[in-house]
This record gives sequence, structure tokens and C-alpha cells, in this order.
Amino acid sequence: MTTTSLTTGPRWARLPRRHVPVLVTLALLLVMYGIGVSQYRAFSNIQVIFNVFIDNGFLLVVAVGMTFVILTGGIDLSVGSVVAMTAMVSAWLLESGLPALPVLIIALLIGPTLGFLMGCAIHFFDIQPFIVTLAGMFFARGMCTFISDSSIRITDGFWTTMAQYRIGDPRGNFVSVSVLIAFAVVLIAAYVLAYTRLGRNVYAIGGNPQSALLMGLPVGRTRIAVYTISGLCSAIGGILLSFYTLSGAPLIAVGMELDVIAAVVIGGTVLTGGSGYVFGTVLGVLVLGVIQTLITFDGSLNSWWTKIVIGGLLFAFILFQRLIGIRYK
Amino acid sequence: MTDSRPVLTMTGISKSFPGVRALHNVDFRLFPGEVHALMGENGAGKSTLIKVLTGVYGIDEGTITLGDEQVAFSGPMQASAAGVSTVYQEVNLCPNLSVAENIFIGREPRLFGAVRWGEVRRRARKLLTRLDLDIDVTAPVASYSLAVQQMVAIARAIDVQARVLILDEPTSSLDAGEVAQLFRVMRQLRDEGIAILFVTHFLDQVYGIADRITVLRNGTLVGEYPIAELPQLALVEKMIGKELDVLERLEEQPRRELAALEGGTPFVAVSELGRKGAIAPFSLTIHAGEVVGLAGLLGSGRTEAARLFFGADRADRGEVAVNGKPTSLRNPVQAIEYGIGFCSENRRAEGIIPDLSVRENMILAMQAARGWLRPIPRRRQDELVEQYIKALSIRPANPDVPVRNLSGGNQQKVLLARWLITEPRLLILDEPTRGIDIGAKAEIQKLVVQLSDGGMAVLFISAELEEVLRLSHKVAVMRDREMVAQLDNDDTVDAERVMQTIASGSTRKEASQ
Amino acid sequence: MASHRLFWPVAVLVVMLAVNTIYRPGFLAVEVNNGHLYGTPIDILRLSAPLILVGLGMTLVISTGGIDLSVGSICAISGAIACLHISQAPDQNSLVTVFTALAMALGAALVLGAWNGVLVSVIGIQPIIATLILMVAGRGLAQLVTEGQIITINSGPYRAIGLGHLLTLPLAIFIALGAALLVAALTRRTALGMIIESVGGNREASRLAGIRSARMVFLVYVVSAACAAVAGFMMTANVSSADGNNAGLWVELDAILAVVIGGTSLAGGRFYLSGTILGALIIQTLTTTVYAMNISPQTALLFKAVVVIAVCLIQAPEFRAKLGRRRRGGPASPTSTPQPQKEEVTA
Amino acid sequence: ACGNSDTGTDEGGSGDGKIVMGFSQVGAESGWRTANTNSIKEAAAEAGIELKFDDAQQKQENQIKAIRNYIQQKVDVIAFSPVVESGWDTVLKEAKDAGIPVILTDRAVDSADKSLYKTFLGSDFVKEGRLSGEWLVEQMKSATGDVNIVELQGTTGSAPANDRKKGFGEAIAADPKLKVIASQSGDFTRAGGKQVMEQFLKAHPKIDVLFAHNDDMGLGALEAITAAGKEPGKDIIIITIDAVKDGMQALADGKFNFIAECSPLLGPQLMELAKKVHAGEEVPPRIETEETTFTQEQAKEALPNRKY
Ligand SMILES: Nc1ncnc2c1ncn2[C@@H]1O[C@H](COP(=O)(O)OP(=O)(O)OP(=O)(O)O)[C@@H](O)[C@H]1O
Ligand SMILES: Nc1ncnc2c1ncn2[C@@H]1O[C@H](COP(=O)(O)OP(=O)(O)OP(=O)(O)O)[C@@H](O)[C@H]1O
Ligand SMILES: [Mg+2]
Ligand SMILES: [Mg+2]
Repeated sequence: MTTTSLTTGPRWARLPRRHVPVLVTLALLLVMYGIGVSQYRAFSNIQVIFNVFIDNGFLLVVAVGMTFVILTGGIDLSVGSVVAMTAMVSAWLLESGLPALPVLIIALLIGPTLGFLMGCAIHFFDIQPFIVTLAGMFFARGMCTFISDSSIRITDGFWTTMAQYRIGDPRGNFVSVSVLIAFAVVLIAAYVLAYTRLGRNVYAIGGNPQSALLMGLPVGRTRIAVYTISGLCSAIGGILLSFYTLSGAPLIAVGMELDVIAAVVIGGTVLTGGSGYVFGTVLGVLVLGVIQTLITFDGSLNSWWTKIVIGGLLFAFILFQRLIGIRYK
Repeated sequence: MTDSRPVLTMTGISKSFPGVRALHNVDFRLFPGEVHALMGENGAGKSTLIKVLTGVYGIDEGTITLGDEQVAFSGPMQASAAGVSTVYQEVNLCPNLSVAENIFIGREPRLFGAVRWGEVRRRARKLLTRLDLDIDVTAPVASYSLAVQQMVAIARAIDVQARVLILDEPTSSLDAGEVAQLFRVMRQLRDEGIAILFVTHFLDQVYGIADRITVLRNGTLVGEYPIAELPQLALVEKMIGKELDVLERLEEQPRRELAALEGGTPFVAVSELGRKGAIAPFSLTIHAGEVVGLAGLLGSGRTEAARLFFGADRADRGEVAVNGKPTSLRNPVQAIEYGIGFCSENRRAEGIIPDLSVRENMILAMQAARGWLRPIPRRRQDELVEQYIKALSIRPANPDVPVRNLSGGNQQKVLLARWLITEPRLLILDEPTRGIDIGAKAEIQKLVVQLSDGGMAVLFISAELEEVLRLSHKVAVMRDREMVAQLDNDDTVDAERVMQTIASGSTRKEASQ
Repeated sequence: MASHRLFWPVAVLVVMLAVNTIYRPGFLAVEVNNGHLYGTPIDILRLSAPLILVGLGMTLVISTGGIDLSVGSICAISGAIACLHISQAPDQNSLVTVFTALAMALGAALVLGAWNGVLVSVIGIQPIIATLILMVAGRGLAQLVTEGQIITINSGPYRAIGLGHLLTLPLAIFIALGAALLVAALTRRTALGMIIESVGGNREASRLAGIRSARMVFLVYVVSAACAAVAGFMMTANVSSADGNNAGLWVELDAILAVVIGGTSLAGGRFYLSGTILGALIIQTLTTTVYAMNISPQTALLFKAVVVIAVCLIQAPEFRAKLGRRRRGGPASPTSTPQPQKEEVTA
Repeated sequence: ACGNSDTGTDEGGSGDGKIVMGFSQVGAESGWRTANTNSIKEAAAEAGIELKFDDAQQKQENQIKAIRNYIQQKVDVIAFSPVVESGWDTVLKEAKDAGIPVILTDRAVDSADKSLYKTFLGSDFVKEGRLSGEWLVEQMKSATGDVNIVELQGTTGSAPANDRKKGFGEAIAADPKLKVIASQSGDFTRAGGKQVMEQFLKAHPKIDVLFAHNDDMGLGALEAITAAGKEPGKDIIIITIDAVKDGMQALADGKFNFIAECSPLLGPQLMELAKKVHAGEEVPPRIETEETTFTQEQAKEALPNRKY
């Protein structure tokens, strides 16, 4: 989405304005990384960056799905539980002896199905997304403990390969397969949002659902679609998480929905819908990842100071993001 | 001119909302190649008829036939797929999307499923040129004034190859130039055989373009008439069910004479007030009892000027004096303390609080001025609300319905009442008669005259130049976001002279930015 | 009757109580024990008191179109400060000590509320993120106060906030009721309620009508924090100890749920305090039901999911309309035509 | 002060020869946990080990991240209390590849490959449950008629809750008189324990024994029992696990009847192990902390010198 003409003043000036929030976020992220490098020696290792991606791959995928939902002005609280449920179901099915492929298929179907049902409830019965997805969250988490109240190990060959295969350079820096999957999801999502009718309808609904309806856009279908997409992303995230931990555990990813929403919003997407980019979401996830990395590298904080410092860093980041962003408004 | 067989037939349509019967047994026919005006007072059921047709609301009774088929659309999406293209009342666009995208969303040119953005922009530019509008199509639609948005919505509708084109008050904030342009396009489409349903409250427009008229009153059909058989006065009579003496009386009123106001200190005097990127510095004085009109074309900066007077936007240069005392208008609260009121042109985004009731919407400004600790006693509320519901003939006359359920024109009246209740010393009216029916418009004009006679100053903005001239003592002419002239509204001033001033106004264009 | 806004929440509550009574006939029994009323209904009332309090503040916040995620942390902080002060006092039973403790804790909560308010209304950060900061950091602050330990106190007056009795009923009920009446009076007897609703309904329009929108937004976060603080006193008094990590954990979610069940829209605008109170009662009854019917912890969440979804379906007019139509086997009756859009249908 | 030498050798260690240990703690979810953290920090300072501490806030993902970062920082030893048992193979393999020994504390992992970690130091939750059950069986030997037990479980799905329930269940199976009539999760908190107990008391007129998975829930339940007009410790026998100070006080006061200890004071033992492991010495694969059980009399004796 570039403008052809760079000659006219106002048009040129207007173009980046839309991207200012994302650019500011990127700049601040780099500043934060710079601080890390200057403070802690090993921070400059390439692998540290790779680790941020490895450790946050599943979060990224889920956040991409959430971006769709938030862009329409909705919210999906069920993601964390759906991630856990997907991992749990995979582990459980693998344990019961099913081969990898059918397990993958089943696991990848559960999330979107639940998302679809939630979308239908939201659209057809006009119930607030918050409640519907909260019920979805209870349901999915309930399914986890229902399946097993202790964690289940995954020993399947495919899973272990996916978990431990390293794609890297000769110097030993590497990323996991999950990172590539996450990138693929990001690219597809960015394409869908920018270049397909579905994507544009998502933005339109977020801008003004009433207008979108009167403009003859398929509001209902799109609404249902975004919750389904979010469900699918959560399912993929769940699979990635099961690669990551090689197990399904009933209590994993508790409270993840908040991290995900935070990442999306930090990435510049507005909670009321209609504005934001997937790339921003990537940055949002990285911000959380780098904050976490800074904290572990420091290693001198006790439990409560950890929380206070996370909150403080988050605050500083958002404050700068906001203040710098305002200037360009 | 017309085919013998209607493209659209609605028979026996009834539609009720809880507590309101919006349509009762209405018949309506639309022929290919005609412009058909749907007329009626505010709340007569025009918009409801349109929404029922396009499936926004379900119907209680009746049938709709499009072409040869009986239809019951489940929503605008189906309707537009069947060849019914609609511009609904109020601008219905997505503020966050670009102009080009708003025009094409839902039917973007695509290549292998991917939207061709270049093509979208190119076609949008072309389409807007047809409407004589040259704007940056990549900018978000929210960055344009309401009038431009209205044009964009029209552009969206006329691009569709439709059988039926419905325009619900498309001209409510356009001025003469744009209206003429729109009519040119409408005639073109009509000649191509498209059936056009057109709603407006401007009688001249009706007689300028319509072939036939259907009149609704109180949700029932009054009749369907060829334009030639229904002279203006008869039409008005059919619409309001009685003869309109008010209107005539106002027409007869002498020009507003500039009284001996100029001598005293003006109520508000601004000098070199301006805001970068919005409006070039200008000076203007308004005396108590004076009506100052702002004239100008679409996007000329009238709204921007008005907002500075109210502190809705903060001026970044210039001086303000209220009652001769220098001050600054930093925010609406402060302006209100000085006794200034501002009725915005954009009633949906900046006017009504849709969830709140008519009563609450009306007393809001007064309550805000009193502070939350001193609620207006219920009895007083009732008095005020009742008084203005009657004065402005707001329907339904029930103060406790949510204002969102009112028809567009009635919402506008509620907003007007909100400010009248506060009895301001200076009332800024930005397109106060937008979407208001002819009877009520006369009432409002009368009210403005009355209030200014009683000492209230008014800053009056309207797309309808005649209206401005009829009411104002003084007319300030705007052009390209600059105030180019101030004319005393005496016998020498008429619409033509103002248009000339606009056309030839000094062009200090560079200086304004 | 069925058209009254509170009809369906009340119906849900009644059904839940009825099911419980069928399962265990003694469920509704109330007896006098030590001069106090004693029984499950009393428990439900007492335990929902903190949730009602938090919900009251949350209702106002949501009404302005915001959300406050930090209430749980504020509960923990205020409880911790109060308990810390009391535990360090020579005489824990002294009224002066207890009141100082309460004042200190409430003061701290007001500061935190003001912090939220400034972030949202002055700096303009999105509410969910602005309050998320305090949600995360606030837990840390609470633990900083308690140094990660559970502070146990032994103070009669403080205990009374959670466990005391008045006229044979738990004091907590009266506190919650008092707060509800206070908030109701503050909003409905003055013009505050309407002003808050107008800010939530259309912020720009209310600014242009002369309302100091920013100030109102600031105010609701302060009120919310104050409510949370009092709830925090109750939670800690109930177990005579302050647990920085667990006090008020996830209460924000319950509170939002209560508000939404009560009929207030998350998009802002109209708010219904009585709805929120009912919502809180429903949520607490649900929790109690899980225990009373001895639903295994492994399936408890599934059970909750089913109930929550049933509650919102029943409440949704759309759902009832569709159900009704199916049952009658025909199109909807003229008077109950569903309107596809609730929002902003303007002529 | 935080940087450690990075002089190209894989097997790091700071320049001044200090051992650097990365420790990832579960969180600070209870007083027990805080005591555990404090013990480790104090012991590290005493033993002259540089400690890099991380609080995972009950999230496995955070622990994995922390371990990865320790690998990057080339610490000498990694120790951690796993949030859950499973899911550690990948990251432990990375640690192994980097040549950094790993010690598990408090909770075990279920890796099939035992070479991924050097040793486990901690308590046996199953045993704690079993000791509690065995004590009860002993007490109830002479009882006639059914003995109704209610159980307050920890957080559903957590390892201590699962294991303690299991151990207790196995032990009381020895006596058919002993029946668990209700079992609910109190989330390891006082408020949770109290709320659940209130309902137990109303739903079940005859409760003889309460088994709580930790002291805090037991303490919460105490209040509910008192409010119901019953006398804890007499009308209802109370068994808990942990033995934190408040719990011991209740035991000494005769309100509790039995506590199985679960000691958080792993610090000194952990530092011992770290030194040994760093020096390349062999260590046993599983070391259980020295723990005991308390009856009311024992509690009275032990209480004065209870540290946490
Ligand atoms: N959603 C709704 N709920 C309840 N009543 C409604 C609703 N929409 C319209 N009405 C009522 O139906 C009647 C007809 O309204 P409609 O909008 O059709 O009028 P209109 O002829 O378009 O008026 P205007 O010229 O002011 O636009 C009005 O009395 C209005 O209050
Ligand atoms: N070529 C143009 N034609 C019309 N409007 C334009 C044009 N260029 C810019 N605008 C928009 O017009 C707005 C300024 O107009 P403003 O609303 O102050 O004018 P107005 O005289 O009140 O016109 P209107 O009749 O549209 O309300 C700006 O928001 C600007 O973006
Ligand atoms: Mg209309
Ligand atoms: Mg204007």
C-alpha cells in the first residue's frame, strides 16, 4: 500500500503518518534491545534474538489470530485455554497410540470449530464477545482437566523431531521449526488483511459495523470468520506449544490471553477496532519477549520486583510510544 | 419517458417498532428511467420504507416485487446483489478506511483474489472526477468534512451497475454546486434507464429533478403524483396535512435590518484568529442580537471557523475578546461559561448520545453547565422538554425513547433543543436545518429571528445560501479556508453577489498555510 | 413483566437456587447459630459482597467505555497495607489502629486509581493496557508490602469487616449494600450517572456539550480503585490474613462478567448498577453451586462454561426471539420483529 | 556486576572463580515458596555462589526462556523448580549440549532420558500424602462406624495436588471405614479453603476428618469450622501438609491434629550439590529433603525455633 506520487507535499507527509505508531514501536524496541546489549554482555549474541523468536513463536501465532478479532472490535478470551486444550488433546491422542498425522488434523480442527461456534453465538444471538469467549475459555480449560489432571508426555517421533530439529548456521546459532511456521502464519495473515476482501471487511467492520452492514458487506460471515481464524491460530499455537514442551499440561498457558491482548495492543492495534497491522503485533510480541529476556539476564530481582519492573518497563514503553506518537498526529 | 411496467412495487407495507407504527399499509411503485421523489415530514417513514425495502428491517406485512420476482432481502448485501444500490440517510462509511476503499469495498477489482490497489485508486479518482471532486483518495475518509463524505457515499452508490438507485437525503449538506453536479449524474443515470428513488426536504430540488412524487404522512400513503400535477403549495399541504401559513409569513418577512448594533461593544470579537492546517487567520465581530451568516462552498472552512469560536479546536494564534475583555477560548467548557453554544453539523459523530433518551439529550448541555452536583429537578426537565418538543414538533413526542430511535430530522431537532434550552448569548448553528422538513425549518428560522430579536447573537452556517441571506444581518464569505469578505446584508446583497464574491475573492492561498 | 430489564437475570438466579434446592433440600435453609443467621444463602450474600463492590466501580468504568484490569491487584495492595499496619501495631484490637490502617490503605488505593485515571484520561493510553500495567506491577507491590509472606493478623475490629454481624446478618452485606446505595445515590440522585453515560455513549459529543469528559474518566478509575480497596479489606478480613499473591486473583474477570451479565455493554453507555449486583450474585451462586453439588474440580470449569453460556443465551433477546419463532413454527409476530442492529440505527 | 567472563571457553565460570548458578523459581505464589526462595538466596550468599535468580510467575514458558538465557550467559550450573513435570526435554538437551549441568529442586520432571539432569533435590509429594493417610489409619484403628473425610485439594492439575491426593488415597485404602465423602479444590489459598469448607459443612452433617493439601487451606477451613459452631481438632480432625509457621501454631494450639512437613529450606543442600556437580563429582540421582511429621506435642516443641 504505497502511494505512487511522492511529489506533492501533503500526500508524502500523510503516508508515513499512518505508519508512525508502528515505526515508533519499532524504534523503541531497538532502543530497548540496545539497552540490553549495553548492560549485559551475552545479550548481543545472535542466539538471544533467535531465542526470543523460539520462545515466543506460539505466542506470535496466537496474537496474529487475536489481531483479526480485535480489528473487528471484538475480543477473544478463549485463546490461552484453546492453546492448552489443543496441546492436551494432541498429547492424549498420541499417548493413546494414534499416529501423528490424524492427531495433527484432529487437533487443528478443534480450535476453529470452537471459534466458529463462538462466532455464531456472537453474531446470531448478539451476545457480547467478552462473555461468549469467556465461556469458551472455561470450556476449553475444563476440557484440559477433564482429559487429565496431570501432564502427559509426548514421545512421538514426529513431535520430537519438530521440537528438537535445529535450523541454523555453523556457529551454532539456530531457530526451531516453530519459528518458521510462525513466520509463515504472519506472512499469510498480513497478506489476507491487506489484499483480500475478507481482510478489508475486517477493517471495515472495526471502523463502523453499522456502516459496514449498510454498505452491503458480509458482516455476519466476517465476524464468524475472525473467531474461526482466531481459533485456528490458537490451535496452531497449541501445536507449536506441544512441540515446544513436548507435552500437554492442564495448567499451561493460563492467563496467556492477557499477554496476547497486550502484545496486540502494544503493537498499535486499537481495541475498539479498525486500525492496526500484523507487523505491529509482531513487534508487540517482541517487546514482551525482550522485556522478559532483560529480566532474566539481570537475574538480581526477587519475585515481586520482577513484577514491578515488568510493569515499569511496560509503562515506560507505552508512555514513550504514546508521547512520540502524539507529536506526529 | 417511463416504461409501463414498474421495476419495483411495494404493496401493503406495514412496519411497527415497539410503540411506534412507522409504516401502515403503504404502496409504492418505481419505474425504470424515472427520478421519483419520496416526500414527507420528519418521521413520516421515508427512511423506514427504504430500510424495509433493502432488508435492514424485516416487514410485518406486505410484499415487495423487484422486476418480476417477489423478494424479501435479508440485508443490504442481498439487496445490492439484486441490483438495488442505496445511499442511506446519514453518512454510512467506514471512517478508518481510505476514500478509495470506501467506494469500492466489497467489490474491489481483484487479480487471483488479491485486491488491485492501484486499480482501486485509479478508478476512485475517475469516479470522483465525475462528481467534480478532487481529493486525495488515499486519505482516510474521516479526515474530510461531512459534505465530502456524503459525496463519497454517493460515488459508491452510483458506481454500481444497479437497476434501482436509492438516495436518502443525499443533498442535506451539499451546496448548490455539488447538487447541480449530482443532478447531472442522476439525469445521466436516469437516461440509461435506472430507476432512482430520491428523498429530500428541499422543494426546489424536487421540482428540479423529479418526475413523480410519492407523499407519506405519519407512516401512511397520501398519494402518488406526476410532478406536473402537484404544485409546490399543494405538495406542502399534502405533506403536513394542512396549509402552511408559517412558511408564507416568513417569506414575507422583510430583510433583516442591521440595527444600531455596531456602536456598542461586540459580544465576541476575534482578530487574526487562526489554526494551522485548518483555517487562515480571520477577524470577526458578533454583537448581541446580531445574526452573522457564514457563506462559502463545501470545504471552505466554515465549520473550522465555527469550531474556533467554541473552543472545540484550539486556535494557535489570534485574540479573542468577549464583552470587550480579552480572553482565550481553550475548550468548550470555557466557551459555555461565556454563554456560547455550538450545534455541530455532524449530528451522529458530534451530536447525539444515541443510548440516552430524548430528554437526557436535550438537557445535557444545560446540566453540564450546572455541574453534576446540581441535577435539574424533574419538574423543570419536564417543562423544558415538553416546551421544545412542542415548539420544534419533535415526533414521537415521548421524551423517554432513546434518541437513536428517532428519525434523522427529529434527532436534529433534539440537538437544536439542547442548545436552545441553555439560552446562550451566542449560538453557533452549523447546518442546523440539515435534514429538517419544510415546516420545521420555517419554525426554526422563525425561532432564530425571535431569539436574535431578544438579544441573542447567532453565527449561522448553512449550505442553503438563501437561508443564510434570509436570516443574517451580516454575511462573512469564506473561500479556501480563508475569510475573504464581510458583507452587510442590505438590499444590494443577494445570492448572486455572494457567489461572485466567492469566485473572485482575493486568493491569498499561500498565506493560509 | 418479562420485558423488564432485570427479569431474566433474576429468573436465572431463581432457577439456579431451585436446582440447588432440588439437589439438596436443605440448600436454602437458614438457622440461627450463636445469634447469627447461618446458612448457604447467607454465605452467598456474604461472599458476593467483595465482588459486588468491585463490580460497582467496574460498572462505572465500563460505562465510560473503559475497563479496569487492576482491581484485583488493588484489592491485594489495600489488604496488604491494612494488615501490615495492624500486624505491626502493639494493640491489634485498637480501633484507632484499625482506622489508621484502613485510611492508609484507602489512600494508597486512591493514588493507584488516580494513576490509572491519569494514564487513561490525560495521557490517552488505551484503558486495557493502562490498567494492565498496574495489574502486573500491583501484584508485585502487594508482595513487596507483605514480603511474599502471608501476614496473619488477630484484630477483632478488622475481622468484623469480613465476618462481623449486624442485626444477625454479616456486616459485609451491609457494607456492600451501603456502597451500592452510595454509588447509586451519587450517580442517580445527581446528574453524575447521566454524564458518565454520555461520555461513554459519545465522548466527542459530550465534550462539545460542555462536559469535562477527561475529568469524568479520571473520576471513575478513582472510584473503581476505592471500591476495590474496600473489597480488599473484606477479602483479607474474611481470612484474617493478607496474601499478596492470591487476594483478589482474577476478581477483575468476575467483576467484568458480573457487569456484562447485568446488562451493561462493554462498549460503554448505559449502566445498570442493580444488574451488576445481580450478576455478582449469579456468579457467586454458581461458585457455591459447584461446591454444594460437589462437582469434581476436574469438571467444574465445564459446568461453569455451560451455565455461563446458558445465562447469556437466555438473556439475549435475539435468542429468545429465534426460539419463540421455532416453537410457534412461524415467522415472528409483528410486535416482536427482531431488529438486526441494536447500535446506532439512525433514520 | 552481572556480566560473567566470556573469554571463549565454553565451560564458563566468572573470572574470580566464583560459581555462577542460574536458578529459575516457579513464582511467589505462597509463603512456602517465598521461604524456599529466601533459603536459596541466603545459602548462595553464604556459599559464595553467584546466583542469577528468575521468577517464572507460574509459567512454564517463562522457565524455559530463563533456562535458555542462562545457557546464553554460560552459567556454571542451572537449577530450577519445574512448574510442571513434563515438557523439559528440548531445553534440557540444549543445556546438556552446552555442557551446563542441571539440578532439579522441589519438583521432579518426567523425562525418560535421565542424563538430561544431574540430580533431583526435593520432597516426595506422594509420600507426604501417604504419611498423612497412614497417621489417620492408625488413629482410626479403634473407631467404629464410617469415618467421613473431606479433602481440600490444591490447584487442580498441579503436581502437589495430584500427588498428595494419590498418596493419601493409597494409604487410607487400607481401612474400608475411611471414606472420602467430598473433595474440592481450594486453590491452595486460605480464602479458597474457607469457602469450600463452608459448603462442606452445610452439605454434610457428619464430617469427622479434614485433609487439606496445605496449611493455608486448612487455616481457612478452621474459620469455617469455628463459624459453624464446631471445634476444630476435636469435632473434626484436621490433617494438613507443609508445616509453615501459622500451621504449626494451629497445631500447637490443638486446632490441627497432624502435619506432614514439606520443607522449603533446600538452599544449603542445593549449594552443596552445585559445588559437587561443578567439580565433576558424582551425585546420587535423587535426594530427598529431610522431612518429618508433627503431632500436636511435637509442634509445641518445634514451634519456638521454626524459621518460616
Ligand atoms: N429503530 C427504530 N426503533 C424505533 N422507532 C423507530 C426506529 N427507526 C425509526 N423509528 C420511528 O419510525 C418513524 C419513521 O422514521 P423514519 O426514519 O422512517 O422517518 P423519515 O421519514 O425518514 O424522517 P426524516 O425526514 O427525519 O429522516 C419515526 O417515528 C421514528 O421514530
Ligand atoms: N477539495 C476539497 N473539497 C472539499 N473539502 C475539502 C477539500 N479539500 C479538503 N477538504 C476538507 O474540508 C474540510 C474543511 O472544511 P470545513 O468542514 O471547515 O468546511 P465547511 O465550509 O464547513 O464545509 P462543509 O460545507 O463541507 O461543512 C477539511 O476537513 C478538509 O479535509
Ligand atoms: Mg429519514
Ligand atoms: Mg461544515
